[in-house]
Amino acid sequence: MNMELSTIIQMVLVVFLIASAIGVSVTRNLFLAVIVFMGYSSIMAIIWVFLESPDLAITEAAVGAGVDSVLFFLTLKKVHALKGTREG
Amino acid sequence: MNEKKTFWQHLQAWVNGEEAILHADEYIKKREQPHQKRWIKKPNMQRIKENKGLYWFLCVLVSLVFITIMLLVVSHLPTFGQPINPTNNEVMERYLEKGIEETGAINFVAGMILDYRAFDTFGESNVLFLAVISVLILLKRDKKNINAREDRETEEDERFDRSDHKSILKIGAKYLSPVVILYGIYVVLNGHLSPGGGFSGGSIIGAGLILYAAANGHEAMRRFFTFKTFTLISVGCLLTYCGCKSYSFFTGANHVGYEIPKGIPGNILSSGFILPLNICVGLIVACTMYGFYALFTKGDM
Amino acid sequence: MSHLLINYYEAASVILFGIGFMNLLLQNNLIKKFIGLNIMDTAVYLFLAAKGYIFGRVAPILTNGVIDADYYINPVPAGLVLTGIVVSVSVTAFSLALVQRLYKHYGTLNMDEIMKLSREREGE
Amino acid sequence: MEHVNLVHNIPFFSIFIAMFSGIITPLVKNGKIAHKIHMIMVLIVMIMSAILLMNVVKNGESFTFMMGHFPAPWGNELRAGPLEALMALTFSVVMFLTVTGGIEFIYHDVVPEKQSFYFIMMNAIFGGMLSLIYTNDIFTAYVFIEIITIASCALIMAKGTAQAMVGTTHYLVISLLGSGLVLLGICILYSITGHLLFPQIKESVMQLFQSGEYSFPLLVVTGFMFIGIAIKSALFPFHSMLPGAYQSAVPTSSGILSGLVLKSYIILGIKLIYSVFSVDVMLNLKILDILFVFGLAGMVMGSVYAMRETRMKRMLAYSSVAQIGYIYMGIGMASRIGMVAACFHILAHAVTKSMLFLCCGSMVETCGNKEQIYYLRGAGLRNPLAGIGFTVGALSMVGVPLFVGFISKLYFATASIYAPGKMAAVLIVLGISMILNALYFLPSVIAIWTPVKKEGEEAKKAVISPAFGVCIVLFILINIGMGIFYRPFISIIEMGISLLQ
Repeated sequence: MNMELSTIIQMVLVVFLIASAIGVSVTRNLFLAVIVFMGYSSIMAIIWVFLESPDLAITEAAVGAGVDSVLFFLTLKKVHALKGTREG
Repeated sequence: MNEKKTFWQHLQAWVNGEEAILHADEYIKKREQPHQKRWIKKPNMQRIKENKGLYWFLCVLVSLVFITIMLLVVSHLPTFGQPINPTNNEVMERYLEKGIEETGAINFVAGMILDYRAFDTFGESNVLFLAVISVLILLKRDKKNINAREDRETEEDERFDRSDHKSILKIGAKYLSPVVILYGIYVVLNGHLSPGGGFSGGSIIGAGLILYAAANGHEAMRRFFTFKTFTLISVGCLLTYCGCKSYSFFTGANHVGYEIPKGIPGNILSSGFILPLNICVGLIVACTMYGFYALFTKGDM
Repeated sequence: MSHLLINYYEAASVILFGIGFMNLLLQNNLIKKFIGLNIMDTAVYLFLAAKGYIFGRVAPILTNGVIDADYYINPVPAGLVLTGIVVSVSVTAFSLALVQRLYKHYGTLNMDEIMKLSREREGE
Repeated sequence: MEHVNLVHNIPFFSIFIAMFSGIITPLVKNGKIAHKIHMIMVLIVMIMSAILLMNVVKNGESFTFMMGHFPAPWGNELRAGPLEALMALTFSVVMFLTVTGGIEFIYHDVVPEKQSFYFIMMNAIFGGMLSLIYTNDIFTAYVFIEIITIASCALIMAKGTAQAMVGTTHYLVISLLGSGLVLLGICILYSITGHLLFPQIKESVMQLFQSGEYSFPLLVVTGFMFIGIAIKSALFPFHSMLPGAYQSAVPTSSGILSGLVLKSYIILGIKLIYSVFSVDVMLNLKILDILFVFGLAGMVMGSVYAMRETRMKRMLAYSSVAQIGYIYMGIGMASRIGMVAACFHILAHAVTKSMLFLCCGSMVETCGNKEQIYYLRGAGLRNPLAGIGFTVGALSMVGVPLFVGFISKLYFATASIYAPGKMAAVLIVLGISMILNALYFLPSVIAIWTPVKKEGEEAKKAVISPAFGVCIVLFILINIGMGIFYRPFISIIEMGISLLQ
């Protein structure tokens, strides 16, 4: 089976996507989970560029990797799950 | 069995009119007992959850069955990326071929979500509005939502904001946030011409506002953005949105009224209602995003 | 089986949906529950976006003045996904606010402990 | 310029007025003004729905309304017929009576500065339910399902207690699971049919079904969408979210959520059965049989759970589970008359359960906010109106003649004759369920009418507001009225269902 380079790249990205989803599930550290979830959203944005949907890519980058993560981090801070901010 | 028997006796008793007052206390107590026994007798969710291994096994099993079924479905679905798939039908053709003529937007996606299928998008901006109001109900300080420890922490945070401890962030934000906001405005205004649009641009503006607020503290923010501004902007924009869409739905369905001029496709001032709608959505989203941030950090705006 | 390899986006999104589903059911930690929910939602959006793609065509934005349905990909899924993303960010914000409020009342993020505490308090 | 048919604009006006009043409510800070806005809005919608109902029944028609400048496969559409109009009318009547009657609970339980936000949620949930009733587009249905989800969670947690938060979390997680499945179903359906509007999807589904193409995806899609809707409407194995949520919420919210919100999902399901998948396909895929079995299980299990419960609101929640089971059983019988019975039971349950929650809330308040039935003894004597309302509701749910609950059970029994192979099961389970209903409702009715003497504490009479009194009286009148003059409702539902096909 001969595949184009872009197909291979996309497949690798998809594998990364699944790996980071599993990573989020197994890690016990909430901070790490949110960081990996940010990575997941960024990979998703790249995949949407490959799928010729730039609208979605911009939105996902702004929302998934930006605002969503800010909200998650603020929540972590409020529930004292971040190291170095305040003792729980 | 014992429980059933007593129940039957009581039933008989109150049919005969002997009971209800006298033994009600005992009766209630007897009814409470099976309430506790229930955890053992029935395969209750709580019981299973306490038995960790079984619960894990069940969930993994359910998910694996689910994934298997879905993989089977996927193997039956149309092949990826073929032009003959059922999704690529006359609906898509009209959007692409007549889209520019009928909506005036060069970005077909913007034309589709803000003109052809605008009712969905109206619902979507309402979802956002409802979410921010719900967060407001949840997190705004009131007499049921007060916690001494949290007040202390907020005070510490404010003191930290006023001090000079985060100079890198402050300098970074000073130069970066105007650029971010400017880019957001660009994305909003070009929603009908290039990728992006109200929602993504609004989130970018919101991110810029969040950056500024994080660096300079809420006091600096409150000089130009208070709860009142937030309400006025959100409500004003949603009302404009609602008004525009009602007008176009009403006129469209009844074949009356004036056509909104579409302008020359490609210009900034073109494509009828799409530009004002994008601006409205952008403002709503920016306010909402900042509103989430303010409520999450301080419990107020 | 080879069909799955060709439809690899759909297959991946289905697996992601399963992972998200599992997280939503299994995780006791509320934050990870809601991350799982987000993964579930994005998986559906990936599925939908993959449905719109057609080999050799370009993004649905007028390029080179070509007005021809055979030149662009399908814009419908993109529009639906945009709507969906907004919905999922709203739900995320709402659920995280709920998490904060629960933590304020119970001092923990573990759903089982919260249920236990709530039952105990109710019994009082 | 063509002639503008204003009656055809009513669905669109109703939805937009509801949404509009939700949007402007944050501008008022006062809960009382927000309530007035809400009340006026619901009244307008009620009047408009009545006009719409009269018109469509007179003409015997159903019509589609184009949302925007573009016709069916390209733009959104609304669809209205006798069934939709009747549902909208009932929903607005129940909404109006519940909120007006339960206004004191809202003022009492929700902190004053957040009362106007509470009414935003009420307006939004009303708009969302109207959209689910009228919509003719599957993705619009999803968006409004999400609106209803967020708004109903907000209504539950508006009380602000810790318990309410736990109830909301449970409710939120399970409803999101449901909407996730519905969304996945919509995506697969789109990928095999290429359409989003009901009539077009139906056409493609019929073609696919006849040609045998994509038969496995079609089966799974139908399954997912109905599992999703079943989760959202709390069919038996998925009911665990209800008791905690209803127990901890403001009684008004519980009444709305149990009486109306669950029903709006079922109405969407009925619309999907008739206008998307069609009964033949559903029967062939055996989905209706599965719904039937779960409906039967729900009827028995809901009542069994309710019998074990000592707290009244939780008992009512489990009773809702049982009644949802009745509705699904009617749908699962797959005959026209079964569906009529199910639709009538939707109306009956909406009218009855909202009243039960209001009366229960009022009695709980009289007895010092203790929910156990044990503490509610004598509540009916101290708060007679609420006691009478509760008794009427309980009798109606048990299925005593003269009340509305009897009619739907009668029709379920009649429908079983037309469902070959299901008749015995229906009749047996219906009998068991009615006995169980009586077993858990009658003790609580007797308990509230039992005089109780306590030393040192005099039984003070409850102060009830005139609004509550008027609303309960109206509820009772509607209940008895629908129980006696049920014919017109049945014929409207029959007409609506035949037009839906």
